Amino acid sequence: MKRETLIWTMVLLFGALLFLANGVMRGAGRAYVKEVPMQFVNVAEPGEVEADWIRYNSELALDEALCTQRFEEIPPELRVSWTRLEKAERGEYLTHQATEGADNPYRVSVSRTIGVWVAALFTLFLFSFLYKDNPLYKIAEASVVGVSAAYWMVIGFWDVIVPNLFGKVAPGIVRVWAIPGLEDPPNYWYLVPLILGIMLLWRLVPKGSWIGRWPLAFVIGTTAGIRLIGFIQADFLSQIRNTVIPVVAVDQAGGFAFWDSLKNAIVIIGVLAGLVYFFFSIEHKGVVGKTARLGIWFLMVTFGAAFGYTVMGRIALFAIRLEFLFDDWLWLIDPTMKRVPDEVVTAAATLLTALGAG
Amino acid sequence: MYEFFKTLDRRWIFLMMFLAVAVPILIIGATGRTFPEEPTSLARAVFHAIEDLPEGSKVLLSYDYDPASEGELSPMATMFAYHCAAKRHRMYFMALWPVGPQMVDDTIENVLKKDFPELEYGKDYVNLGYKSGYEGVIKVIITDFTELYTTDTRGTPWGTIPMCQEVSSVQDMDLLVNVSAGYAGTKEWVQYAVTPYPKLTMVAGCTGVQAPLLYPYIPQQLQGLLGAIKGAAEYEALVTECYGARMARRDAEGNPMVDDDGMYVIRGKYTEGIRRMGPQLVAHLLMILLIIVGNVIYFVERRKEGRR
Amino acid sequence: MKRTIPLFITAIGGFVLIAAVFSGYTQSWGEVAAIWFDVLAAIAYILGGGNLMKIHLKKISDRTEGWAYSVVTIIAFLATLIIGLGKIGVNPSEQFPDYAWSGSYREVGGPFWWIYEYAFKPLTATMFAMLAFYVASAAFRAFRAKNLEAVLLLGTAFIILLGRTYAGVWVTGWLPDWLSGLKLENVTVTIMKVFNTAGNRAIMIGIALGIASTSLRVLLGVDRSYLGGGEE
Amino acid sequence: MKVARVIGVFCVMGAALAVFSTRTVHAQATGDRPKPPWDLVAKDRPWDKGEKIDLRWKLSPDDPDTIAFYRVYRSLATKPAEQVEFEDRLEVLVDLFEDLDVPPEQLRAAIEELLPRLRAAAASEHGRHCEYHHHARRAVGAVERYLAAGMENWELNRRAGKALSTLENAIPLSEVQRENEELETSEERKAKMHLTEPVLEELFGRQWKEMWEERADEIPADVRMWLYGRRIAAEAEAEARARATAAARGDAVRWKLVVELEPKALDVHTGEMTYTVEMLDRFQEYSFKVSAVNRAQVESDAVTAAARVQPVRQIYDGARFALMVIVFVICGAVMFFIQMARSGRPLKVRTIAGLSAVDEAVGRATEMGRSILFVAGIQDMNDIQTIAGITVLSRVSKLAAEYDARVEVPTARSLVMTAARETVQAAYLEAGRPDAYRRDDIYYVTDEQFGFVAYLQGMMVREKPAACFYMGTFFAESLILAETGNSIGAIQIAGTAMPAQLPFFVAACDYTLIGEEFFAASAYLSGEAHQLGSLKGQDVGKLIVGIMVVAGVIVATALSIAVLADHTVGAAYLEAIVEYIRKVILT
Repeated sequence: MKRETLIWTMVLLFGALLFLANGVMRGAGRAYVKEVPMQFVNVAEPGEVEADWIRYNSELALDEALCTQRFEEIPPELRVSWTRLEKAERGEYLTHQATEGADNPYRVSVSRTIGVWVAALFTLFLFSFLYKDNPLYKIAEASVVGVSAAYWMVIGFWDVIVPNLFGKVAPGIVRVWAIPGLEDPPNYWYLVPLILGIMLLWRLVPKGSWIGRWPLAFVIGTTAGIRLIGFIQADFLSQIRNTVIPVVAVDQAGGFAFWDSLKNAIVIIGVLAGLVYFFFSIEHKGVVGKTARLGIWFLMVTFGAAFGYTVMGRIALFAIRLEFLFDDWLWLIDPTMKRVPDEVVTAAATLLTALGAG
Repeated sequence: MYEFFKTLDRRWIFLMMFLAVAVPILIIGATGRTFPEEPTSLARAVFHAIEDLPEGSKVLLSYDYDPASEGELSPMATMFAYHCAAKRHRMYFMALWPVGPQMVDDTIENVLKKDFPELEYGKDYVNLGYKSGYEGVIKVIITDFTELYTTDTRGTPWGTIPMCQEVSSVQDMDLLVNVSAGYAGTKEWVQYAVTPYPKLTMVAGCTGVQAPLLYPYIPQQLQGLLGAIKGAAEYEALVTECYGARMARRDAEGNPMVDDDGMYVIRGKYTEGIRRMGPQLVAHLLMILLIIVGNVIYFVERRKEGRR
Repeated sequence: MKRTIPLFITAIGGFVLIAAVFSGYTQSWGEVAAIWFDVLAAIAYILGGGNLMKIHLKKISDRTEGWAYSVVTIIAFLATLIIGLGKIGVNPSEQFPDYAWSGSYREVGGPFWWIYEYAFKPLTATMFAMLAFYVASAAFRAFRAKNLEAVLLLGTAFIILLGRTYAGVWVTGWLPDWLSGLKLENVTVTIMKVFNTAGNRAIMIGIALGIASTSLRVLLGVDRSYLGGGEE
Repeated sequence: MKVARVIGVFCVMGAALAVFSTRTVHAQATGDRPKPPWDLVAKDRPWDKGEKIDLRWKLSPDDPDTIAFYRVYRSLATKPAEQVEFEDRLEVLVDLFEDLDVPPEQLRAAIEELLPRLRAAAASEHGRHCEYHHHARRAVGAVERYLAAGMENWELNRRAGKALSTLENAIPLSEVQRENEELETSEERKAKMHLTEPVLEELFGRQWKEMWEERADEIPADVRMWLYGRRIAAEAEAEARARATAAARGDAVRWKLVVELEPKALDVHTGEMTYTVEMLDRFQEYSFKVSAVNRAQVESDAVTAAARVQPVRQIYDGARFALMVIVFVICGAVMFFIQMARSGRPLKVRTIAGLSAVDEAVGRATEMGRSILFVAGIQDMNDIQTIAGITVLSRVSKLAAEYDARVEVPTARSLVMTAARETVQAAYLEAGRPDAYRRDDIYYVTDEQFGFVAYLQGMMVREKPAACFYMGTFFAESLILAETGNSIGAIQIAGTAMPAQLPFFVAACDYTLIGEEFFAASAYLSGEAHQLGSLKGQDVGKLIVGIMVVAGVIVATALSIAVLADHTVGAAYLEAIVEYIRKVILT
């Protein structure tokens, strides 16, 4: 093993131990939940086929005789219940622990605690790439590819295929299965995308994969049609409209406004010069060349401005990741006082005071 | 030194960036100290748009963003709600994004329920929820709410909500407040609500990427604009300056806490933007420094080449 | 045949949708086409997902370098897919407590939500956050005053960066009122409202024309590279 | 100032306007009622989507002396008689479903009688009441299923009944009905509040509300039933009262104020005003009236339009006429130049810097024996930029096939993968090397933007492609790609039409095709003369922009000058022209 590698391994190991110790000794990274009982009662009249479920203890339940009973006494076929877990903070947990003891609906969630650690480790793994490519990054990369590909497929299935394909073509099946409220009659126009889809999948079959070009042709044709009109209407015309401004501006009192006039003139010149830059028919020489140059200057100022503005958001994103690591995972800072209600003491503060004292 | 910078491995830059963000976060998190904010005219315009309305005015707050932009926008959303509540305006929350109502609920939970328990749902604030249709929603409710909003998000019929009986369309609102992360958002509100009905006044908060696209609308269509976390921080500074006593942390006796300089110690959830400006400032200065150093190297090099 | 029919479909689809915009009866056709596209794209996931599985299984079976990471990808992929499609651990919806499949697959607290909250979100958000580092290195390396264009680019970025922090306000805060137009925050606004507006407009008009012309080339069959080979 | 004045007068005359005598304004605010406007004509706006009606009226004889503005009213819409009849029958049918003793034949007859109307309600796509039509569709589905099952399935009966009653509840109210309803609910609410709040407080003390919410299960059942009884009684009482008020109000035409309009100088000059009432419902008839209000806020009698008018939807949407002309001109120009190029006329187009670099990049990759990375953006095929990217890919892969270099195309969408495979395969075939085509070099990664970029980042560092092409729609990942590519020393060529991402590509890539250049690239790279013709067509588009902007700016400037010169009538005409340019031509 090279000496450099050895040193880095030691540093990493030491860091990992520190994090672990922080977790074990201070309980850092623990996540809390509040248990909310979800209790439902079927209040349909006897003999009625369709169920009529209402939330036990809701305003509606006041009118129902069944709900005057204790939930546990209601016949099991007429009730359904589960527990919903809501996100909670340690501070709430501690407050309720003090007052309610064993009845405390707040508790530590093991799965979410693991989650916080997983999230934190993934965050660190990805950032480790900035030093250099390494196995930890590769693990995170492999995970993000697998998870995200499947994630979008699941969304595509439940949010697109089920309501917009099955729900339109065979609403009966979807109704008894996944969307009980669906009452739409079948709309067979949606067989078109289904058929196109089957054509697309035809390329999995060895013969006749050329049929897969039809749906592609359809997609590209409709896209071209929609965008052609859309862009001419939205961007082309509206941008010209906004540029129809007077080079002699009038202020609100009806007098001549010099600065506004100047600004308007610059905008008009900028737009026209920018367009000259994009002119393809003429080489950028002579007057055209000079105007095109002016156009580029405008573009460059635009780019600089966009750059400056975007930087801001990017740094904020990074700050948020760090806040997650320092706050939710390591419990080093606690600016919103999630954990200790109305008390300022945090680990970092102790650390800084200790350093100062030292 | 020069040689070091000339062949600078970009990992040193990464390290600098890391420290520039991490150290301020830790220091601010530990000490609770933040940088002062000097609000710009745009943030002041936003503040005054809400502050100068008479008590009990009707304000429509449309929260058009999702969790992905929460970092930049939730401080603004929190502050807007706080400011309106403190001024006793009546708040009509709505959303053009499917997850928007969740953002509204978070704000109601964190701000209104915790710090303004005296406000009553339906009389002082109402959550109208999300309707699909993007700018189509704006086009309809600008003339009639009940075309789309027959109930609020809880299913209460429109006509039975006291504060809803007083409005029939967006035009009845005294102010529009929009927090937006893209399409549909501020631009659509300006295009389909304020432009055709210039009587309406509107202020907005948006992400940094969006801000450049919205500047052309100021001040005719948009009275004020909070751009990214900086805008949020400026607005926070203005509101905390005005309502500091109420927003401050309480000591054991329930009195607002005051720091050494006699300033109120504001609760953490109301200084999110200001806190985040610390790392932001240092990181921006670092960027500026990097640009300068990069150019110095470039010019030195060019001069060397010129001599040769 | 194999090329003519697709060209025909392209042209018909496109021109019909263009014509549809000009009648009150058919203006909603564009939206329907958009929904059809979504359905088609969702069906196409089978191709994409199948391809993903194939590549990684091949890597594993060939024992190519780094095949172990392919195992991670496949496990992550299948686990997410099965949990999500099967609505595993999801409670029924509140309106229909007796329908087991009626709940939302993303129900808060469920396993799919867990994957989203603790794997998908931190992973993607961290990738996004890495931009903070790349922005810095790009600024150092690329923003050099090589010519006037570059000076304008970096000068504007410089002013905006400065103007968006407390430092910028402080640098020019001493300027008297009659020079308030030169205060950094106001300079920022002027740049945004005047130069940025003009530049963006020129770009957007150009893009609209480019899109119109590209669309037309596609519809007329002048540009048919996407259609692949084969006999005419 | 003098100069401006002179120019202003000139402009006005140049605009071919008659000379107008200056008017003297007698501002005498009197308490008398002003004289009403007259000759109000309401006409359906031709060639629209059926939502606008044009009004035109002659100004009050008191104008311009004392009139401040005009008020335009329209009648609140009521329902056509056949719709009312349908709704009544629907109500009967719902009752039949609820009555268990109805013989099936009777039910069937009632259903079949109503079904055509129900289908009609389901079929019409009436934008503003989509919910109603949605429920109508559901009801048709439920009823048809019930009939199809021979009316024997009990559950289907329940569902059909429920769907019908849902539809009944979803019937959109006419404006008159809605106004009545609003009155009713507010009175009902008052009645309820009056009854319950003090009672509750009396029963449970001041904390009744918290108790109600938190400890609902502790409230004894009999108290709850009693409270419920009180509520029902209150509701019934309120309903009766509301019904009485509604009846007392009668059915006279009710008016709604549409707008208050100040007459402009031009209107005063012509003695006539026009206004277009928008957002109307094309299934309703409307009446209109206009009154004048003087400066003392006294309103005149109103003049009512002679006939009731109903907006009609027409096949052709005239509001988009200008758009159609522009589309025709631009498309026509592109087609014209393509045709001209086909006929063999030489076309001159300028060179684009980034494009010559494509050859260089592919060549370098070949020399170094490393691969070429091509990313066609992260959007799907329904984005024109992706399509443009794919056409560039076609040329790049053809070059690569000729040089025998390897092109790797990871995609973020399944459809893009499919299209890219077709394209690359065709390119290899065209280059005469179909055997060298490797299908697996074009593969799908993930739809997720940052998952995709995480993969690309790692892959680029490991495989070190010698040339990277980014051609398509990019968002935040642009800089990650460009910086990583830079760190491995690859030649990078980017092309996108995302204005927000261009700065990053410009800063970090060797060549960037900015916006329109990107779309032009595929035409250039094809090397086919007729494709270049389309670029000339685009230039015609730019000329149109230039002409429109310059013309618009001249008129707008003339308007400002006229305002500065206080030439009211000239300003009025110019304003009308500017409005026309902005609102009609450029919309």
